[in-house]
Amino acid sequence: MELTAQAIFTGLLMGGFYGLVAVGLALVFGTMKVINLAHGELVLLAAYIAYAVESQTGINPLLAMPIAMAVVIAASLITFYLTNKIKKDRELNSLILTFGLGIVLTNGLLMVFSADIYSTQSAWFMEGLVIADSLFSMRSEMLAFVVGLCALGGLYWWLNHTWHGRAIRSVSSNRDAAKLMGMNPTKAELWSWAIAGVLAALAGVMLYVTSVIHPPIGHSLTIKAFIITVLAGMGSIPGVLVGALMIGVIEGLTTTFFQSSLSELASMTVFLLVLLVMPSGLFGKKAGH
Amino acid sequence: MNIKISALMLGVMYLGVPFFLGDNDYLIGLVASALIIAGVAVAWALLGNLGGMVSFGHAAFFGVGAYTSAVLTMDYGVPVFVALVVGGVGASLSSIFMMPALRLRGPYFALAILAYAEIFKILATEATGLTGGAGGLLSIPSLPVFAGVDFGTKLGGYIVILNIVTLMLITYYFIRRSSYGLALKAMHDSELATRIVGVPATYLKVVMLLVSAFMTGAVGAFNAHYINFLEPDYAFSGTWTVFPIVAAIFGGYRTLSGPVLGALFIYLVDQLVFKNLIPQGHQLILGVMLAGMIILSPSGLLPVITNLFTRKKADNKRGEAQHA
Amino acid sequence: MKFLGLSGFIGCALGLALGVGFSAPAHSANFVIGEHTPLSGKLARVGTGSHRGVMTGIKVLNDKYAGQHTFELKTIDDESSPAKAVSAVEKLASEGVIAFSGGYASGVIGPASEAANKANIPYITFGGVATALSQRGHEGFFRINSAAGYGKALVGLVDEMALKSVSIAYSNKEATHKMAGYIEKKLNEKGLKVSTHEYDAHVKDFKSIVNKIKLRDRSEAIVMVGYESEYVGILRAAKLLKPDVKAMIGVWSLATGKMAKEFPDLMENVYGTAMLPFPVSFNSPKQKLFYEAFKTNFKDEPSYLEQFGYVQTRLLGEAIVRAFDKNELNLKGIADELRKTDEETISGRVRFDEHGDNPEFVQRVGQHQKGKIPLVWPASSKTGEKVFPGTPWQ
Amino acid sequence: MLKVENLSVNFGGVRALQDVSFEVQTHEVLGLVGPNGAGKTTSFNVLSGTVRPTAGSVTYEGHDILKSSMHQRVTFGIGRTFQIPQPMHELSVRENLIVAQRFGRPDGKVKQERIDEILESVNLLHKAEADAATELALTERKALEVAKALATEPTLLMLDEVLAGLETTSKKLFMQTLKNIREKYSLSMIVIEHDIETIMNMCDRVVVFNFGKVIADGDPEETFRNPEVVRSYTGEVPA
Repeated sequence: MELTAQAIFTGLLMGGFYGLVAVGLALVFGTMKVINLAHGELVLLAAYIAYAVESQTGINPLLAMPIAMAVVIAASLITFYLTNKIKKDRELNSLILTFGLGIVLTNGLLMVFSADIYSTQSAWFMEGLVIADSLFSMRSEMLAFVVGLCALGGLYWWLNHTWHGRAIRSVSSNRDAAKLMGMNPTKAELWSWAIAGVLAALAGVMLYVTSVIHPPIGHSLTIKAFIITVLAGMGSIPGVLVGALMIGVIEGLTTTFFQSSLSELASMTVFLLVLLVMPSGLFGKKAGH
Repeated sequence: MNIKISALMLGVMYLGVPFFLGDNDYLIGLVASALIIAGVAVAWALLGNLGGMVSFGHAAFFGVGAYTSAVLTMDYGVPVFVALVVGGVGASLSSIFMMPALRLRGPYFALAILAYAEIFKILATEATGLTGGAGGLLSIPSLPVFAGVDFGTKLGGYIVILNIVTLMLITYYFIRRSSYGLALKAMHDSELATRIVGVPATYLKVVMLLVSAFMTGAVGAFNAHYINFLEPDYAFSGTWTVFPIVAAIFGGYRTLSGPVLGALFIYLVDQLVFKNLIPQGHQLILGVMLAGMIILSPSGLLPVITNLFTRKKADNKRGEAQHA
Repeated sequence: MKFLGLSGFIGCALGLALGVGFSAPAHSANFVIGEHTPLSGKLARVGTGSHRGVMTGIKVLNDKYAGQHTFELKTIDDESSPAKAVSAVEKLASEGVIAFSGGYASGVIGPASEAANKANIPYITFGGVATALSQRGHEGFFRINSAAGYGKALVGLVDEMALKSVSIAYSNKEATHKMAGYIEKKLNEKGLKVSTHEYDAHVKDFKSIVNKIKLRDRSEAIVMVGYESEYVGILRAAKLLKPDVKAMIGVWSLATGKMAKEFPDLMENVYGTAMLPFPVSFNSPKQKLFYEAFKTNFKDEPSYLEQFGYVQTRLLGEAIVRAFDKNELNLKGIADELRKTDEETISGRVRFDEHGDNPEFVQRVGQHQKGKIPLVWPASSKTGEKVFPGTPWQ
Repeated sequence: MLKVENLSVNFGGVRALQDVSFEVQTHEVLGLVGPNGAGKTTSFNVLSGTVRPTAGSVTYEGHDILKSSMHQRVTFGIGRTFQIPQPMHELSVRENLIVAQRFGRPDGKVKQERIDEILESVNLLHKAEADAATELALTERKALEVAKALATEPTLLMLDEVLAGLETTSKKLFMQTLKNIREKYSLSMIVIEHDIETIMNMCDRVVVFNFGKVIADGDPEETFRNPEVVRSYTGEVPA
């Protein structure tokens, strides 16, 4: 019982973080039908910036957020600019383009920061939080979860209640119609990439304070992010949240009742099942076919 | 034009390479490694070009072929050359599990196959009894002496993989020329039009997936006996998906010889030039090249080259036509 | 053209005259040693460490034989890929290297040393612990460590602690998987209750594993077989959940100065294999030699990777010089001389059996204690007493 | 030879067909008429297999074809054209017919003479090597649409507004071509047309659709005198 409770708790916390990682990818996928395979690397880039700031100045890595955001937004917009240059078959060619950019980022980080592992020096983040004497987490994990929920909630509100947000939503549901209504789809897409940059920066700094970073993890973050995006269905924000929490809990339970090394298998299988049985995802309208 | 380039390329590979590089194990080894990539690239391009399916998980077939062949030779004493073929068959069988994904389109198919590849890798890691698990298999038998020729040498291995790739190209060529090939070509942009005249579209896609998986599996099996080592992380490594895609895109995946030329170019330039320029992290240049290619010439290197050669001819022809 | 020919002639003549005139002592040569190592890819971290050790070995050899012989190192990044390692070996062979020092991971070393064997070039390494590697009948294959050496150290330590139950958390990589299997078997034989928990490299959260150990296994110690980032994850989770264990024990990459510096709050009382204490009181001349040579090139503290890379390279260099003096600078000559090695190195005693394995290899165990890592096992090498029971949170 | 019984189709709440029944006899030419959106093309889609009906049955020469896949129906002998021509992209005109022969005929044999003959009969022989998707004029594309269907050697040919959009002279020529083809290959046909003159000229019988229902079925001349049919054509909503 205690084990199960902790597994679910851990899974939910993890899921909140996964949601934060995935939502940027989902947003861009929703507006532009582009799966940014360099998204995980953008997250990792932000994490390394947090490391660089902390190790050079000794200040709290959370304060590195403005710099991380500036750099990652810039990187995200460059990716957008390049993706826009693709003339034909953008859905597929953009996969390859962004994959190439991912390779560039991973190797760039390797050259600058070496293959060493880094994590925050600030012990505050690692202090324990115990709920009801039986649910354990680190402060940083709870922080990442809360940041994840706020970011998802904020984005949901923004998409539904602001002019820019609505523009993005209408472009994603029907690009041509949005154009006829006097919206500039390119501008809406630019906004979605910039927001994706902000979200990646948030996720990256959270990654740095909760766990250990080294160059190859960018790729596995991307994979996790798109699994959740597809589970969610066409850029649905509530879908991302549910999908992420689901993946997190499935991983936690698999680790507890079977083996940690099977958790990837479990989440991949769920992903495939959803894709094959409900190709439009948990919350999507139409996709796949 | 395309077929001429392929013939010229194979001529050079069969005669020129052994003649000039035959006694240099290093260079022959590099070319053989490039051909392994090329083999997977051709199989991938066949599925992409003829079947209209872009896969992100060919590593799955590569790994299944490799393990099938390695286990058969090590535990059951099957001769290596037979095991290569059975490795291909094994990969084809494994592709049956992926058939449900054929209903998906574009990126969804690509990512579903990627998930399959991950699942296969984990299964290979967990099936310790069969695959040796994460510990891997060492001392997998080399290619044997056959008809008095030792195929276990660098040059011997090179000849074998070259034959495999050539057979694949010939198969590809004949499929493409056949009525199946015509129908597959048409299915790309006009699937309804083909189905309405009686083309069993799904069945053709299934066949292409089986063929592509078979080819990839055979190449994976070859690699196992060439490197003599397997572990799940290596056999199902994303490299076996990524490098061939890069190569095929780079060379031009809609052409016959593009994937092979792309693989040779990318691998050799990367190993011989970039590696010397940037000893650590030279893949960065590869990433730049890949991104650049997609933006500047999405149909690949080969069309650029053929354009250079044919533009003059075409200009002349056009001139004549106008006069006539 | 004419000029070249003439100078060549003079050179030859001079050389001949010198050779005849002064005979043996002026006998000098430039020895080229090859190295393939992962500087990028998933093994980049360990490959870089090993590479630094090899470089230090070359430097020490050059200092020792200054004015007499020179040693040159040619390194190629094998990108953690077997095919590229084979290419690297073949390329270096064609460039005339006389021996190889390096390589990491059994799966890469296997094919690479196979290629070296085909080219008749000896190959020395510490990076692969698979038993099969030394059973292939290669005359020129040597390795200064062995899986058994690590395993023995851990089993010995656990034995000394007189524990009844142990949980092993291990990564499903080739070397870690085998090592965990070995430890599990040995501890079972000693009658301990052993539970195992396999995880893969993607895992980000270790709380669920540690919680299982805490609530279900209720073991007295946790043995970790993995790599740095995973140790940090497990230790953080353990510090949070505070399972009732008496010791946290890791294998390689844990009892290092780097870990002590980067994660001081996590490492306290944690055990790991180590050859030397930290900070190394490099007292003996041999240790001083290494440490100073290392420090001139790298502003860092050496870990076991650097030490092993150094030791294997230096032993190889000595064997090369001896073979050269006997005019036997070939596979057989170098291999014969390596087989005669029997030396107390900074990584312990090294000698080679007929397979090229080092039967003397036993790891020692260190324990993080307030930023320092004294050796606490075996009794013969102790530089401090272990804090037991002791964990980072107790 | 074809029997459609009580067919209904729903598209997300919209009833595209309601309880539709009609038959086609051997060698008969049946015209489907009615305003846009009345259910004519939907009927074609159900017959050729691109749309699955909600209820009803369709038998063709004894086969219950609703259970068959699209390509099986073609081999049973049902061929169709689309209102918007659907050439197979990246193939020449001749290759379009090769594919149709190869996969549309039950025995899968490709006969070049037969292909030439078909191309000849629709006046496309001179364009045999042209690219089907890019190098044909509208009339030629319509002709290819018919030729493709013919190449599958059908017994029932369904033509969806093949004459629409053509100017009067080519329309007349093309109509004649269709009549010749029908004689030559002794086909049954279902024709969707708006132009009453064409219907009168070609069809043995008509079925009139309105709002997804069949409102009349019979001899063309008689049917067009039926007041309900006239109302539906003048656009008045039936009471």
